[in-house]
Amino acid sequence: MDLGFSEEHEAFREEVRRFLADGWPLKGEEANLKRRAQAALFRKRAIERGYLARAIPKAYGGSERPSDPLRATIIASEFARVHAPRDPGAPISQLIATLASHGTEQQKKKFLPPTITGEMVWCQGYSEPGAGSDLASLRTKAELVGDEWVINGQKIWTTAAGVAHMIYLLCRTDPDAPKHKGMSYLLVDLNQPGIEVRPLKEMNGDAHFNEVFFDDARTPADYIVGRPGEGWIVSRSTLAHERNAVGASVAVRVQFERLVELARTSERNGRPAIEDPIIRDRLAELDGYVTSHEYSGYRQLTMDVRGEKRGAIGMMNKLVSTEIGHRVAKLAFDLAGEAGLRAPLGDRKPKGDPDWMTQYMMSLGLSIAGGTSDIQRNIIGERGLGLPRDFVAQKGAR
Amino acid sequence: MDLGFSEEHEAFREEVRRFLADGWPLKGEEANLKRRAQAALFRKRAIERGYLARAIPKAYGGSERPSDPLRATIIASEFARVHAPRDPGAPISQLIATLASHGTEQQKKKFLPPTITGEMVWCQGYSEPGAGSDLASLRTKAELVGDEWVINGQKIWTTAAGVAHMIYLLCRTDPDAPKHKGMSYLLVDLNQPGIEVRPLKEMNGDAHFNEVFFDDARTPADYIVGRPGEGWIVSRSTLAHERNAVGASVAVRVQFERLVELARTSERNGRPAIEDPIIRDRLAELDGYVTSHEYSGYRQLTMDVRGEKRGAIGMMNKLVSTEIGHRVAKLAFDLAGEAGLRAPLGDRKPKGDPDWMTQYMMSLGLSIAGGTSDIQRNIIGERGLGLPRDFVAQKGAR
Amino acid sequence: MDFGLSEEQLLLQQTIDRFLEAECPSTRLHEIFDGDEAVDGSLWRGMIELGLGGLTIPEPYGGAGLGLIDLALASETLGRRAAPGPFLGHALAGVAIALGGNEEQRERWLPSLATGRCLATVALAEAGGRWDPARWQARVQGGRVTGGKAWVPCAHAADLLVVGVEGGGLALVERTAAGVEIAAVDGVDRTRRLDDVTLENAPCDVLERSRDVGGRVRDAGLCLVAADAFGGATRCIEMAVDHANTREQFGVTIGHFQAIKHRLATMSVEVEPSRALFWYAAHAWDAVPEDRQRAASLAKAHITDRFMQTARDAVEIHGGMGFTWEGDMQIWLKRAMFDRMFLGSPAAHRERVARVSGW
Amino acid sequence: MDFGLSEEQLLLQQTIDRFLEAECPSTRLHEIFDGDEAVDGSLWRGMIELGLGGLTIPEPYGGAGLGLIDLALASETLGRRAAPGPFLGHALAGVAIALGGNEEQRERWLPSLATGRCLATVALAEAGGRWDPARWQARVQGGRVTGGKAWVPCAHAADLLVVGVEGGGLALVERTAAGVEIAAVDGVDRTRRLDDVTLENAPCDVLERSRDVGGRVRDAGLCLVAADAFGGATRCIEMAVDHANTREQFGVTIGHFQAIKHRLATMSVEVEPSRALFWYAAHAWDAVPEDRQRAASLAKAHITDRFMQTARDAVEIHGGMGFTWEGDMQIWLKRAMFDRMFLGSPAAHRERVARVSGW
Repeated sequence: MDLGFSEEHEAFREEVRRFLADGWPLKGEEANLKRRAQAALFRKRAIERGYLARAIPKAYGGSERPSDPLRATIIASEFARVHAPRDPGAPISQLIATLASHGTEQQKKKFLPPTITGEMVWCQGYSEPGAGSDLASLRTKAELVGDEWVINGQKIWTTAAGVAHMIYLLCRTDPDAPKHKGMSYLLVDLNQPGIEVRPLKEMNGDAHFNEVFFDDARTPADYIVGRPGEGWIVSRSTLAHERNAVGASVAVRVQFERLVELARTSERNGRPAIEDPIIRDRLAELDGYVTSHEYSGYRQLTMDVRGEKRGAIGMMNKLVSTEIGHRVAKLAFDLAGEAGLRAPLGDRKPKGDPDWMTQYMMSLGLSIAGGTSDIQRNIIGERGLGLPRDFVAQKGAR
Repeated sequence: MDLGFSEEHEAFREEVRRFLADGWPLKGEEANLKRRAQAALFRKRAIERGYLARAIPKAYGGSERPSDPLRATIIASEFARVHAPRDPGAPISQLIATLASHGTEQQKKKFLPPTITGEMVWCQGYSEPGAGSDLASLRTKAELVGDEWVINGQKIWTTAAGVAHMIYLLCRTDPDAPKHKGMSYLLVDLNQPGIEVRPLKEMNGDAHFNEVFFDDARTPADYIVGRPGEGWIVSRSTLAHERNAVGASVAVRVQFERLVELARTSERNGRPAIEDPIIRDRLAELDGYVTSHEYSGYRQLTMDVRGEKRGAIGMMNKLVSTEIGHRVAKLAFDLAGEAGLRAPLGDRKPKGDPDWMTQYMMSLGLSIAGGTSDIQRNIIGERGLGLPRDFVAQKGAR
Repeated sequence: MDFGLSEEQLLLQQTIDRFLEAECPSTRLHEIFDGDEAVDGSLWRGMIELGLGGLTIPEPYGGAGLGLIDLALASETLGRRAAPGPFLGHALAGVAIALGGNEEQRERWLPSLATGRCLATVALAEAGGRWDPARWQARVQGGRVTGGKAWVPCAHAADLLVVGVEGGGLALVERTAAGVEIAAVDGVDRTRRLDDVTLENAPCDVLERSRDVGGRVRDAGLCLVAADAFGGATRCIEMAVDHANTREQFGVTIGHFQAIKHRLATMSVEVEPSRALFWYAAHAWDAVPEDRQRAASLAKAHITDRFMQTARDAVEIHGGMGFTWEGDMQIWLKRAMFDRMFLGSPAAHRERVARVSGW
Repeated sequence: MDFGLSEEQLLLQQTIDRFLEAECPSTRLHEIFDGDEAVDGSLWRGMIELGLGGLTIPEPYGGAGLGLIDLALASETLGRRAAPGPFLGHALAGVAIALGGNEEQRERWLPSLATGRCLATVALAEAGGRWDPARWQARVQGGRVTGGKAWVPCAHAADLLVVGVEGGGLALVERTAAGVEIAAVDGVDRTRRLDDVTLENAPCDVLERSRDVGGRVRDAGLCLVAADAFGGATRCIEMAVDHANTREQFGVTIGHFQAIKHRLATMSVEVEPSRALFWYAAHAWDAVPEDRQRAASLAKAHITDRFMQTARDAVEIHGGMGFTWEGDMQIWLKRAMFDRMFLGSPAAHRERVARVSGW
């Protein structure tokens, strides 16, 4: 066992650091560009050096590097350290992976390069009102009329729809096919009269999500990824690309350290809260979960490096993070004490400090977003532990 | 609202107290009788006074008094105070209720009087290996051969089978009928060659339970309660008679007070554990549950007095007690500290002191005995909250 | 032995519930929640007409002369409907004056509290978590009070403040008096707005008729908050059950899933028995003085913890929409956050339970 | 960066697991559990033949010269199979002598520990919860030790005791020496018998080669107990899954019920990530000295708590039979009780985590 990096990888880290020292933030004239343009410019340079878009062929704007989870980890942590732009995250990463695996030559040429650099921004149209975790029951329809798909329906929980140029969506193109088989994966320009975007305010006052309404919205016939009816398969292949166990577990550690800091600076019974035996006990209990998750990340990274399958542990990360998020939020809420009666929302939020009230409310959103925790438990029970499928789920899959 | 008793009831309490002061424990010659004979003698006198067997007609040895939950509560608490014998508890109380509602005139005359006084002891043959909470799937068979039922099969989790004279059991008399409909309720003498009783040792070293094996065991044709095939209904009617909300919640309070005492006498970090902030917090948290349950008992007693239906709260008592039992046991285990490494079992158990180790282990048994907590939650969800039945349960009920 | 509600008590709850169902349905509730006004005039007038201004005010002063149990039952129903407005502070002010006021003070204020002509509130806490009367520092000298009071419900809209002062006493201060400054707090629960109050030599009138009046009013507040939390929690369960019986996933209503069903059953088992706990706490305030403190703190700690968890569970069962501003769940979640912290945290009250139990 | 097991480590675990599957199936395990002997000779000899006597003993002394991580992996597998016997004390004694012994002491004892000719154990704790080396009171004077030691694994059967002494040091005492008295404890976990040891001027030989040897050996013990608990917990889940896939209720295997399925999933999510925690704790003992204490206490507290809860859950899933003496579950439940309390409670270790983290 060795938690350090090899000389070769340490040398690589040095190289990345030198690149970043020169390259980010941009200097001189370039520093006056708009934020998105700066990021795109920087990403182009990073791709040239082989630091970003590593899984994408050069022909489509990527840097086409052999898979190396350790180099990827080093890049991720060094870029994060200086807050440099990285590969676009979810949900755009899902589109990139889908296009790379299932796109036509033309689609890849047209969409991948600007998407990879972040010049072209996408949002994801999966969820619908009335179809939360059950994507197979989507109702948004698309019909091929002449050389265009005509789209009608509604999507919900669409992040970034306010700033995106394009939306990729799952919609029903064959109403007669069985549930999973009648869906297609379409790419649609958001900027058209048939589309309306309405922000959806969350309980904490933020509006990360939107509703997107399609009223005879249109997109060219060849803006479909995969064949008609393959949308379900195409969309599922996307999700496998999200893995980054170490990144996520490091984020959990950072969150925990902030919580410890909160305990140092909060008071309980007139003393620093961190001296309170109950708080110490709860912090140490939480540290057990956080440290488990942290080293579980390194274990999974090692599995990736060795090319081993992750097995059950790979299915647990989301639920583990969610549960830790709940615990952190609850303890933070208790530490906040009477400050929990206040709720500075939107503009009135204090800058800089971690916003524990939002954190507390967001920790609820965590178990809901992208498949509830109950569904995660089903997956772990069935695929991880080999228990039989629910009757209900069997019924649903008919 | 009034938590006291009326003058009339306080007078009744005085009367009961005077009876007990004279009547229990037995004096003189009578004190030399065997334990069971003493109890029977005492019960006969208490029945004459109308303190026991109140729901049973005088013709069958009962005292036939109008239902009065307050008098019943006073009797229960005064008898408990001096440890006087009370009406036989579960599972015998279930048999008494069943006989009273469904027995033939002959059965009532023959069995009720000695059962009520405790001269005749019964055990219950419901559970079987392979049929825990799912009584409808019982496999023990009885066949009418001439004027006798011939019984073959096995029962398990039978308490007191070692000391009982008789067993009442559910068994399958019509193998072709649908699950719930092919069962009958039989009364069987335990003392016969066709029956073998084997004690079943529990993890704490006690043996409250037994396995009972039937190998061509016999009982007269008319020792059936209800008609053949009605066993399921007959047995279910039994369970409704178990209610005594106040008694159970008072028991929980007593258990909690013993826990507080344990916290006073245990040490943590060289100080009395009750001074430890974590212990204080956990005790007070538990007190919230205990006090809720305690007054919930008075609330239900009031509903009984008023002749109101208890509704959902009436379905919760068992689960609430079980959950509190778990919490008490866990805290006791933590208070016991390293003493938890010891396990004096059987004869080696210390007398007198509450045996927290057994308590800890028994708290597990609580959720299992007589329908697991999961089944309780189904009942509360379906009958209490109006949620739909499970597909699985629907399948099972076919 | 009669630990149940009377016909009158059930009728009181029904009347309030029907009034709120009609006058404050979800749409109206959201309007008030999102609006700028701390007190919605017409809704509050309606409540006053129901008699909510003077339930515990003695009959000679125009009230109904009922007990704290009745006030708590009203509070439960208001909590159930997440009723916005100044009820909590106003009711506690009435309790305080009836308890601690001399004849003159009672005659001057109680009738107008009962009719709602005067809106009152209580200013108990001080900054830094000083909810406990023993820790109040506002000082009275020569009929004037100086000090800062925190988390005062609807002080902005109130005419009269009942202010906690050094030594655990209470004093009356008119809001428009010289030396009274009020600053709105950006509170999480917009159904019960809070203000900070600064008193600088403000004229005041001390309530001195009864011993430990601050402590008793605080305990009454604990009972009312516990009752509110119980009402809110039961309503969360109802809403979650409704949702589970309506929302479909995988072709069936989600109540078919045992995970959902058991979660709802567990929520119900956590909450329903505690109805007897807030009843007992309020009853003890009325009639079992030796158990008043323990019962009040126990009910407040236990039930507001249950409400918080129940509201979180209900949000999760509601899925994404439970998490939005336009959904109803957020309002109950924020009521839970208020109930949990207002008048002191569950942990603080558990420690008080330990102390008064002699542990 | 390689945070995974080597081929050799996997082979070690496989070998032990197969040996125990063959030599200590459920029937045999129950016999030993119910029997009078603290050490089953043939089973222990088998383990010694697998090399379990000297995994961490340096090669020059006849051991395999492996790290604590390897010993912990062995401990995990033994815990998985609830293996009865003196492994824990013997292994820690080997660690102690290798760490703290001078050349003479090592030469005298290590080879015979490795071959099993000498059975050793550690006597760390003292009565009254004194598991912490700083609180040990047994006193060494003129080559003799006096004091009481509690909870000593298999002292009765051992030849050599490694005794914790005042100041956090360790000293060797032969079991047959004058002044050594041993009294069996009626322990809950009959797979790992415990004794009380009284030393009255017993001749001893202090281990002085290394600083803080008592503390380091205790931390090694925490890692081994955590590993044992992890193995036990994973096995409980396997047994419960097997049961859920076999046992029928209402016409289907009970694994069809979402309540059972989710409970098993939750058990697994609670336990599986902590595999990395005990790996890290053992690895830190070997290679990250600055994090040794925190990691050891964290792993012990976290994983033994998980084991306790998992064993309880598994008992409940097994229904009535899980609750009997003849069932297997009781043995794992009692192992969980041992692991949780032996070397100090989870709460004590969480407080230590807080302290060494500088909170």
